[in-house]
Amino acid sequence: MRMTVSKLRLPRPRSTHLIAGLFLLLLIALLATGCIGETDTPQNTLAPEGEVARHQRNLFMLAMWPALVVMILVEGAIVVTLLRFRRRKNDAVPKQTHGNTPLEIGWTIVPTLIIIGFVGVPMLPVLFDLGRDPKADAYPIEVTGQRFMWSFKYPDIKDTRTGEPLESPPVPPGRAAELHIPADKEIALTITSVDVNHSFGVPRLAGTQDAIHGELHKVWIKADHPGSFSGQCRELCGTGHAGMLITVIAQSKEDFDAWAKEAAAGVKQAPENGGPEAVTATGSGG
Amino acid sequence: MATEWPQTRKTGLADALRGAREMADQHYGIWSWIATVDHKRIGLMYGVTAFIFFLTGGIEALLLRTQLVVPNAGVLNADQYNRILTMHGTTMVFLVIMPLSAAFFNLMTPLMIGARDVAFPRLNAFSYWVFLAGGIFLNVSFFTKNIFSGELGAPDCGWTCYSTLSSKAFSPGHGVDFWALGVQILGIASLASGFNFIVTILNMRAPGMTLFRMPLFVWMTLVTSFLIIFAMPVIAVALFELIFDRLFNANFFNPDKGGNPLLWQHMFWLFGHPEVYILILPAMGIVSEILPTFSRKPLFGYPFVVFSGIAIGFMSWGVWVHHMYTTGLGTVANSAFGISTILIGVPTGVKVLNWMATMWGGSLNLKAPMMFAVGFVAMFTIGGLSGVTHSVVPSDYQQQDTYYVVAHFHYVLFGGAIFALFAGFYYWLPKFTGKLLNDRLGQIHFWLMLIGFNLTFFPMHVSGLLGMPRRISTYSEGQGWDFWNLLSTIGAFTIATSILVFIINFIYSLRRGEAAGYDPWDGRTLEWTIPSPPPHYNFEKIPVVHARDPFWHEKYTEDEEGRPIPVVAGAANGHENEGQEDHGGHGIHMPSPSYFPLIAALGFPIMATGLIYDYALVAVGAAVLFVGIYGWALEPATEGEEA
Amino acid sequence: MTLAEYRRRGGVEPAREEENVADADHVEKHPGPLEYAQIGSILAIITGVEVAIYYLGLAHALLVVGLLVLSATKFSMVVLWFMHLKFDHRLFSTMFILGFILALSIFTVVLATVGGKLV
Amino acid sequence: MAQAVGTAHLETSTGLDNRKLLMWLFLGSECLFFGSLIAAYLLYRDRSVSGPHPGDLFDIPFTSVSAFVLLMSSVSMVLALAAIQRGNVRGMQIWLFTTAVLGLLFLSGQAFEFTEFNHEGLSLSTNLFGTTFFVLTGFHGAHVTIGVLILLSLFTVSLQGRIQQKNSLNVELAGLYWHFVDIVWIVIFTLVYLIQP
Repeated sequence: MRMTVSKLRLPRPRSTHLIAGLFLLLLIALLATGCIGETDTPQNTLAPEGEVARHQRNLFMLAMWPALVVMILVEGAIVVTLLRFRRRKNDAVPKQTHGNTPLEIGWTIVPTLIIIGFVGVPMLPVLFDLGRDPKADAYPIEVTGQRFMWSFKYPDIKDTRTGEPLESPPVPPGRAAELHIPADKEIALTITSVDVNHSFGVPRLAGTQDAIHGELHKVWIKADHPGSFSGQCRELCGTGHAGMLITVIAQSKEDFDAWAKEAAAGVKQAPENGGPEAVTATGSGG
Repeated sequence: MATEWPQTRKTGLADALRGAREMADQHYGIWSWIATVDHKRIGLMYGVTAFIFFLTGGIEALLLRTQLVVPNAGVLNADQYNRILTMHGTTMVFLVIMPLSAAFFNLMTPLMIGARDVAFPRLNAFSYWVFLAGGIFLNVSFFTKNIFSGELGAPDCGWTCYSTLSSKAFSPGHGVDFWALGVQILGIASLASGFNFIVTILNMRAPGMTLFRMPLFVWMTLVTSFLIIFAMPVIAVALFELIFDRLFNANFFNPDKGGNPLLWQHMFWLFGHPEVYILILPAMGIVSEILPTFSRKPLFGYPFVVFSGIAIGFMSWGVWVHHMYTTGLGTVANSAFGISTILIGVPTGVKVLNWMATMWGGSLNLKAPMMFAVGFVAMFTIGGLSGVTHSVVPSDYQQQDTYYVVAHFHYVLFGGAIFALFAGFYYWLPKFTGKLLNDRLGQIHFWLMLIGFNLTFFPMHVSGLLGMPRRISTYSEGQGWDFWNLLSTIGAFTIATSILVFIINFIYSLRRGEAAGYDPWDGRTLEWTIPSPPPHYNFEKIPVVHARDPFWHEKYTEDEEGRPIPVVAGAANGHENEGQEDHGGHGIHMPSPSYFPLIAALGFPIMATGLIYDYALVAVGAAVLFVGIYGWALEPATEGEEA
Repeated sequence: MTLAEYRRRGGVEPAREEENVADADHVEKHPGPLEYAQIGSILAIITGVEVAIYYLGLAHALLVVGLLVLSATKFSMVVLWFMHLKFDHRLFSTMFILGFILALSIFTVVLATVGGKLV
Repeated sequence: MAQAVGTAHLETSTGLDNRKLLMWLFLGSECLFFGSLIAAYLLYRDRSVSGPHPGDLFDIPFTSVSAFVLLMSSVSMVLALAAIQRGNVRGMQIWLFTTAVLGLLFLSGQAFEFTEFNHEGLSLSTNLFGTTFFVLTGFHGAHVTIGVLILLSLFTVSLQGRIQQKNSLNVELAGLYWHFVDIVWIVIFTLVYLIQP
């Protein structure tokens, strides 16, 4: 039996090089990941421009770097093991080690402590801070998801034509709905849906929040500075899911008030920012 | 097995059936497969069927990746995309990984514990036929619309089928009905095999095979089976609720009548998270068998690997809310489940460390099974670590429903489960085909798959962090996602190529492969003590077990320093049974073949079709089921045994 | 070698306690018809008490606690005596209790999380 | 139903019968099944947006009687087992038949109750109460129906003399299932009928 085994031996150097090469590729990919925060793409979750997103990014980094270190250690150890202990001709059967209880207990307890200490404990205060109710003076906006469009209602702005709170105009599928907010001020969003589940995600401001029919979901966001931020529906909602886009337009206090006044009077506005190009008909149709 | 053919006069249906039955009794021809209750044949049928579904799901994946190769591609429209997406997920979970694991449960468990078959051979056949029925039923949904005009009838709600998207109002047509009923049927199959394997493992062990002498794979089968029997009823109820809502206008998930769509998510993930471990624990078991064999060392820390498996089983019931962080359950629930999710990483980490310690200091034979097993450890680790980053509740709000999640669970389910299952193929198939798979082709398969896999799924971490939502049928330019999606698509086709290599290898080896012999890998466990392929009664004499890794200890003893010394040559080959071939298994009572499991299984798709189209068919299906069950209950179970 | 032969030769038992060697003699330990009838009457009486409590107009909390205790008693009596768990092998109880406790705990958590009221 | 391979020839590792172990595993699994249904009922019990509500429909004296009937069927079931374990085939037949009849009585009670509720305007789609109540008690009723079928099958087979002391396990297994269906009703009777918000 053992004769067959040695006859079928692998050409060793080839696999060694391949393993090393692959490991290198992995490292490059990792470095690429590390630099994601620098890239200037519209929905980059690691390039926060709002308080909530910044907390979330920081926590992610807190978990990601140790995870990356562990990953490199483990993958490295695997490669080293494969190279060092690969079977050679006339290898004797190795020493039979069945286990080591102190070692086992050690590598159960130490990771538990590390993971709780590095990830679990720092996570909790942020979790409770981000999950708190919006402050009383936060600017209220109601967000409603529907197939396949987001609409926004501003209780603090009265539409002069109807006397009702101002509502955002309907947008065709594939075109971003615009949400205007004052910058550098806490916004209280009340998120809901009138049909299926949607999820309101504008990565540069905050992580996603589900919109569920029959539930009112209160969250707060805050943009650091004026600007426009893209987002889109994150929860599969049907054929128009990919085209359910959002543009959040954060404006200085004066600009926002000016916009509110015009909007309340029903002045037709050119889109401040076209947002991402409309998704083609193939995508949103069906 | 040269037995003379029984004399039969084939004059009527009954006689024809009896003739087929006799053919089956002789383990010969197509009828012997249809009526088989032999765990090895059932295992092979599970394997082949699931592999065909694997190709189906793979083609679906390629279609999805082709649509996403560039922004605004026009290969699939959104409706087709959603339907294929749903079928890809459902197929891979319920029709590929679970049944492939079941194939190994069937093939290996009785052999590894030294049994002649499972505890309930006919129930086992029933499981297979129900699985096949459910799988076909689910895929038939494609054809409920005019597929030639490009309309697909398949479900379109994603494999999680969240309410209220899955309601009649938002998913009209029969796709979701087929989904719910199909998964329900598959659940019956899983439940039956779950019960069967628990009883088999607890009750059918060879003399001396104590629980803590059982191979790790058998342990993981046991834990998985427990998860199955406790998780499946939950999804069964959820599916019933969905079916009642859709077909009989009930209100479980109807917000207009006060129903809560979140109930579905709770029920789904109460099942769904144990399900994740149902998918991965068998893979861990396979790897825990292969690493020691190819390192020539016992599994490091056996009891700790066993207990961490059990711990994972228990903990998997306490983490389901981590799929629902963004559904507004409140900070208290989120933090509690965040912590429990962090903790479930620990037993998994313990396993990884033990596998590495097993290899450390060994004499590693880097054959294809070993390469895939090591590939499992390497890739699963990455999936596990990205899982830890998910457990951080606030930052998970950013990753929720992005490609980062897609990357994570593919590292676990493809880099994990599929790699381990292929390791299992290379390791154990020779036992059943009698032919070794070609190792050079195996190496090519491995490297192509490893590279293709990382090329597909590593970029998804990046596109996810760049905010690309999952399940979108297309995307616009300027998001920074183009390059990463292109890589993913190239990777997907690389994986497809590697699978082709495997198929070629399999066919080639069946014809020209090197004979496997009893023990091609210097194995450690009981399956290597019998011929390849094994006789239908497995063991001429039921073995007596004196230690963990019983076969190894027949071949080697240890000196005072723990260095193994081969036992005298004759004993090392496991040929002690060889002289007994000529007994031909006479005097061993094996269970008789039976058609009734198949008949009973046929009842389910008929009833399900009836629920959708015509209630009269429900009665027909129920009648078929009853005929099957009564025939089953009243026929004698074992050759020569009275009912 | 069958297990029986193996045992006769005094081999190490696979995870098996001495107490359960003979499944056959548990029949003798089962209670007789008389005891079953007695338990049946107790169950009937408890059911009567339950209905009586229902009509007694107790404070809601008291009613709930009372009824839960009574039905738990009925439940356990049927399981322990009629289903013989009191006399049978521990493994059977383990299987059942595993399922029961699991169901009880996860659905308590679900109800608490979704905001359902148990009572 | 499924008979174990070779139980006649081999002892099992635990010394426990395969089929009995299977039955207990099945019952453990059923706990999750009914747990899910009961949880759905409890979650929705006071969330119906329109009537009728439980308090408008429940007829406690009637349901108490049918709960009592099912409870007594458990007693007759265990007496059937006690009879056959002592080799008394005749006694077993009588008690088995009694159990089946009591089961049928319970089922007719449930059919009557369902029809009554329907007349008073409660259907599966009326409100959350209708949905959860009918599905929960309906699935319990389906279990009772299957139980009755098993009992009648056993009874028929025993008339052919095929149930003896040596295979009393068949009766024991049917009994375990029957008692389980009974304890589920004990829970439902309390949580659904007696404890109302």
